[in-house]
Amino acid sequence: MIPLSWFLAVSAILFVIGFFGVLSRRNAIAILMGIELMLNAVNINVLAFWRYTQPENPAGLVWAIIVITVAAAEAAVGLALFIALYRLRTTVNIDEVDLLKG
Amino acid sequence: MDGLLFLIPALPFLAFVLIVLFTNQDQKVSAGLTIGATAVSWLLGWYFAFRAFFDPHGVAEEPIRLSIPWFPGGYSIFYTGFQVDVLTAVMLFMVPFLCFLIFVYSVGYMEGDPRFSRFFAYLALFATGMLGFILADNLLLAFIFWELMGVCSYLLIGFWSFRKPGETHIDHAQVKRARAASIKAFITTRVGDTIMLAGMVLLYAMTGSLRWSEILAPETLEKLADKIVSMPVFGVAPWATVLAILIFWGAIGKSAQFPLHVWLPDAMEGPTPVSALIHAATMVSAGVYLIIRTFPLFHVVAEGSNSAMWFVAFIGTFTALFAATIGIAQFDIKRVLAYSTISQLGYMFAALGIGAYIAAAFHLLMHAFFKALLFLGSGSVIHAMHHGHHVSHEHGHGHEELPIEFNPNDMRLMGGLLNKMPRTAWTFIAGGLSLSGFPLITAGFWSKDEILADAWHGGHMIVFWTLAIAAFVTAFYTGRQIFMVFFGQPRSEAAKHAHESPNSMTVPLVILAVFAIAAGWVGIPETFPGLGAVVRGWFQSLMGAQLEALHLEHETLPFNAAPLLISMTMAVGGLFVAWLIYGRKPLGYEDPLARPLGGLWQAWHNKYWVDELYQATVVAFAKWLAHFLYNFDDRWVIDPIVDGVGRYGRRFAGAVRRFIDEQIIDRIVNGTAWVSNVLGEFLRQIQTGQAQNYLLAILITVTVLIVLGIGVG
Amino acid sequence: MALFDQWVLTIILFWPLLAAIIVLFIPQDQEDRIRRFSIWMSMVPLILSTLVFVDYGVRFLQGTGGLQYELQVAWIPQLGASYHVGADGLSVPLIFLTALLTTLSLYYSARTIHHRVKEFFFLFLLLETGMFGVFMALDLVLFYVFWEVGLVPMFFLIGIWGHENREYAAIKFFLYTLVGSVAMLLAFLALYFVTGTFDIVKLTEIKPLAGNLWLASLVFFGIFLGLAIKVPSWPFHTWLPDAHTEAPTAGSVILAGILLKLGAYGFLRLLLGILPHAFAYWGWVIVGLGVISIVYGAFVCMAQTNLKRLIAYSSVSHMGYVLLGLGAAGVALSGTVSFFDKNSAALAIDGALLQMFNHGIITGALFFLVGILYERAHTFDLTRFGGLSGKTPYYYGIFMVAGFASLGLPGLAGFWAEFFVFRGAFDIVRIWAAIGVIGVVVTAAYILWRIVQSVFLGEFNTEWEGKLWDMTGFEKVTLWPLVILMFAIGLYPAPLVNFFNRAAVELLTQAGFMF
Amino acid sequence: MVLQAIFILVALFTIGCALMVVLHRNLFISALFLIASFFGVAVIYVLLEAEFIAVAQILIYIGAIATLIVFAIMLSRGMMTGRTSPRNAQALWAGLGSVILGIALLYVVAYRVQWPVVQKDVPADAIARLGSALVGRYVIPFEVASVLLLAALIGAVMIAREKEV
Repeated sequence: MIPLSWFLAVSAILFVIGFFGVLSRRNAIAILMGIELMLNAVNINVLAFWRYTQPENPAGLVWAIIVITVAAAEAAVGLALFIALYRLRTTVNIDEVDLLKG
Repeated sequence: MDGLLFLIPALPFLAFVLIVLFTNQDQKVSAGLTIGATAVSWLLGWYFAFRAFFDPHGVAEEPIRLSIPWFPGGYSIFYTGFQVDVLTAVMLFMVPFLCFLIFVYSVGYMEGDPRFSRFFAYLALFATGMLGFILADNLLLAFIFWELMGVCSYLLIGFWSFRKPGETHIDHAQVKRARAASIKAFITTRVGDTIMLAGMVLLYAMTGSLRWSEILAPETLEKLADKIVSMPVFGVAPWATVLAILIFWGAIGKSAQFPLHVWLPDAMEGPTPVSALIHAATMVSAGVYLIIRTFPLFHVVAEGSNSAMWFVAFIGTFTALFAATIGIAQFDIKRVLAYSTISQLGYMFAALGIGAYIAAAFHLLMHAFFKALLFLGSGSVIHAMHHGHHVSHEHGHGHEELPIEFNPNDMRLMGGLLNKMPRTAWTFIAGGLSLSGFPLITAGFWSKDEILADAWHGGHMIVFWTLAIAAFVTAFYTGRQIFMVFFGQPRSEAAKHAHESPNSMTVPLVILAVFAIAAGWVGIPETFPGLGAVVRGWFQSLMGAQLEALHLEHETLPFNAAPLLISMTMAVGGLFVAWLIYGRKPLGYEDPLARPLGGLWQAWHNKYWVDELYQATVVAFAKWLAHFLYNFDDRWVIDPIVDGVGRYGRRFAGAVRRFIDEQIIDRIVNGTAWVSNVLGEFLRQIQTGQAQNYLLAILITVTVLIVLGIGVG
Repeated sequence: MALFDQWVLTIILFWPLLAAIIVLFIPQDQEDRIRRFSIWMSMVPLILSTLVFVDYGVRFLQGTGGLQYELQVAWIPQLGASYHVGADGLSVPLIFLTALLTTLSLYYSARTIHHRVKEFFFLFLLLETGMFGVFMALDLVLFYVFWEVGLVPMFFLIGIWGHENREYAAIKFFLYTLVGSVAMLLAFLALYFVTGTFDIVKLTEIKPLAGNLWLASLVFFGIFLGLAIKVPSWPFHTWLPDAHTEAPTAGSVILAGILLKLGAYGFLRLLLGILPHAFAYWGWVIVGLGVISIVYGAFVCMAQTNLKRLIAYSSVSHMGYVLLGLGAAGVALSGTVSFFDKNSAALAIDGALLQMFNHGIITGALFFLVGILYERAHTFDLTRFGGLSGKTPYYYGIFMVAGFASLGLPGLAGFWAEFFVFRGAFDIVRIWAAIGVIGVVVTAAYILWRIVQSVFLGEFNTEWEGKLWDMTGFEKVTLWPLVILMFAIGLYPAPLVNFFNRAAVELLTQAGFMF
Repeated sequence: MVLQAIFILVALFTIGCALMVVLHRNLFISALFLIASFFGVAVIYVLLEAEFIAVAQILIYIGAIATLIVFAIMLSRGMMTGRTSPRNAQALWAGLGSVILGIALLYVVAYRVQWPVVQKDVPADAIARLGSALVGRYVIPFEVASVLLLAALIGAVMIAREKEV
């Protein structure tokens, strides 16, 4: 049997990689991709714990499904935003978008 | 009825409160309240006084008492209250009665003053102080009333100090003098009082009580006399002596004895002559009363250089002569009386110092009557001079050329007033004779003679001869005053136009004149040839009861012609010399003695320059010290050190992290505005609008937290 | 009744904090509402503390003394620190004084503070909680927290609403007291490491470090420094004149009236209570500093031309009496001098406590009075006034009462403190007390010479013609309670002395003094 | 053993692909690696015996999201060319922080926690249970998620469409 911690380790590494992508990329779509990676990492975690603690309880699965759903929604909205942004400012480089600067 | 004791001081106090709070606008009601309250106090006071007179031994042994617990101290409880014994009764006979007369007199005298009501409020407060003081059954309560009198004296002396010049008959210089005098009086007496406070707390510490009955009990006194204290500078002495001298300093201040006498003559700046009267005739006798009251404490170590008695005798004797000589060279009618007061109080202390308890009390009482009379008389004269001045102005005699500035108090401008105002004149002369101790008929003679006889009998020859000379001087300046004021020719228009004062002022004069002459007869010694058999030394036996209660022996002096004759000679001789110099021929504006006496006259006239001396030493030193310490504090040492530490600390910190210093510390100083500014600046800098920056911050924070969590857990 | 016992102090303590928080939610522009709300809210602790005062008095008469109204709730169990409050004869009058002066200050400030009203009232209410806390805390951590809570609002009160040189004064005040409190905190920690508890009641029973004089002295002086700066004792006093001169009127009132008392209170609660041996050993230091403060402060007053600064220095002098009384008790405790009356030690402490209370009333009133003058003339310069007694008789009258009370006139409150202090001190430390007595004379001199003569007597300066009006209604309302208290205590001090005396006797007995 | 070996391989594959996603300059290639990475994750799901989720992963992530991303990339031309650096100024710090965080997390996962693992099998009717749970106990989250999805779709359309001027 594969130890639980292996899954957690993979999940952690994926999460960190995704997070690094989010932090370091300039392109908005690349950032979105980083986020997707992080969400996957989370899902691995959720499912791993479901499997190794309460496999008879479907709650873990429900969680995973909801995460996937939300990811989809987020991707849709995010990409729509990027397109709108691109149309408006002909860039999707996120460090050029600083309207919130104080 | 004993429970009503507290009403005697409480009623005038009530009047004071009512006037200040409610009736300030209504002069008649205010005066009525004060006089009414005092009248009731007077009647009550006489009720208790006569109870004591009719049963002196009973009351002396078991005083009439009223006592309540006051406050706790450690495991003891301090009781306070009022009591009447024979000594109190004697004072109670005199004080409220005199107060009443003075207050009635004031109605006429203060008429038309814009602060009439306030004046009566102060008078009522004064009556409270004096009555409470004599009734108090412990030193602490007495001290409170004692200081209350001090405040009243401050208020009354300075009563005209903030008047606009010209508003009434007060001129500019007088306003200034009044202001200085009131503060001087308070602070000078405060010096004495503070020393007395020290004595009082020590006494309290050593005896555990301040009640007369307990601190003056023989066993307590024995204890105090046996305990020895060694002090730096002063050496070794029994505690009783130290305490007595400390307490005596309070009396020195209050009764204006040398060296704290300087305030009393200046106190004459108060509304003439009412406050002066209060200061001179009644209040200052509080000091004498206090020493009479605590006499056993002085007397317990009676012999040797360790005794407080010789100190009292020395101060008293010295002051008696010292002040009398100054009195010779004064022109202000009230100042002469002020110095005579100081001198006469010196007599009383001298008497106490040689152990003549009864004589001191007797002289205290007699002095109060005749000095009150003299002050009221002088007030009447000043009143008349003042009116005369006005009248002469109205009649077009205003361009009078005088070699000296007009001052209604100045005796050089009077003269010949006997015909203008006979009632005032004759009563004043009666008082004057009593003050000089004119033989046989006047009260002053009997009381002064008693002191001299005691001194002679006790073998205190230095005291005797000094007092005898002082008696001569007293008679001399009194005669000088009488001749300058009432005889000869008027030396100014004002004196020419002067006329008799209203009845409300002269009636008290007449009543007091009767007392000034006749009151002394109660104290004719039993051994006096002829008269003694009639009176049988009533006063002496009365006070004798008190002495017995205090377990002090008292003896009836055998008759001795020598001191009697010396005393008579001095009195008559003084008056005669005064007539020779001042009464025989018309006077000019310069004193006939000024030229022949030269420097001595200058010394007397300038009061031996004591004021100037104090100004140059004590006051100047205090001011210098104050400035020195302030500079030490603020400019030279302490604050510069603090600032320096701060500055160098800051510089040090600045060298290390100037940025933080400027960005943070300075902004803290500027308060919240800056803090929010700084915060805003900071937030602005980190708020880049870049979500990625924020996320990085989150990453770092989380990382740090986790790493820390690993480290800790 | 049990409910009252347990919770009344907590309610008094946190009510102002609650009010302060609510003030934050009132819109800034509704200044009148903020003012009215704050004043009414501050009435609650005042009423409650009056109730406590009366209730404690009743208990006193019934014979129960000591700590009452105790409440102990675990707070930081890991440290052994708890929320432990209580009040005894020492603190009940001071709590009442705090509530009274705060309400009066708020009432007075409502008419005189016109900018940043919201912040002012917020800080003031916060300050009140801090002061209450110090007087109630029976736990060192709690004590320290409230000690600091009292510091910060005062810093802002001086720094924002002060006069010309406010920033310098504020930072000086802050740094000075901060240095002191850091030293104090270290000493607290030392106590904790020795005993393992922060609880003052327990520490008082344990009396730690009794055998180790060296360490005890170190701890003693750590706490001493914090307290002496706050009192302030010479030579740690120089923040006071600046802070007072620059602070707004109400700030000065609270500073002089309450904050200085925190230090003196600490002397009794902490030093005498917890470290009686060191306190006794070093009692003469306290006596010496006290006497120097008395005389020195009084003389420096004579050299002042700034009215407010003068009164500030007079505080140094007057707080010297407190130190003299406390130190004398310490010397008595040490048993190295012989004295006549066992009650002297208790009387000295009574005097010190009375002086704390009375100085709060009297100097509070004086600062109000100076503030009233400043409102009209916008200067503190003594030399520019004169002859006010004729122009503003009411003001003159009240000022004279306060002034006479300040110089210790019998019949007014100030006298009793002096009397008791000297009654105790003269029996125990005679020479020092004799030097201290000089201060009494000088006090009379500066009150009359410097203040009364320059401001009230003499000639009226025409510069002020028509600009100086007599006291108005709200100013009278502010001052009358204080004046009434001066008279009431002056004539019949027993209610206060009863409390103080019981507390003093208890403290001394606990410290091992044999009556 | 076999499972473990497979797991290691899949994990390495997934991680490698993920790294390429965040590191590669060319956005389009990044997107392709993302798809590969999603596959790896799906396999891991299978290894966790969550077949249903694995299927959902492939359908939704690869079928929908990845396609969407590729479309978006292609819609905004010129982005793939990489004429500027794909990384921003803070990349170095982010990398450093990420590495430290990763190490810390791995440390925690490996050494610091005793996970309460139970040896149980997944019940045979897991998917049936899931279905009934979705319409039973968890119906409200489920419905909320659907509403969210609907709203997101409508919103995306609204945002992305050209403004009629």
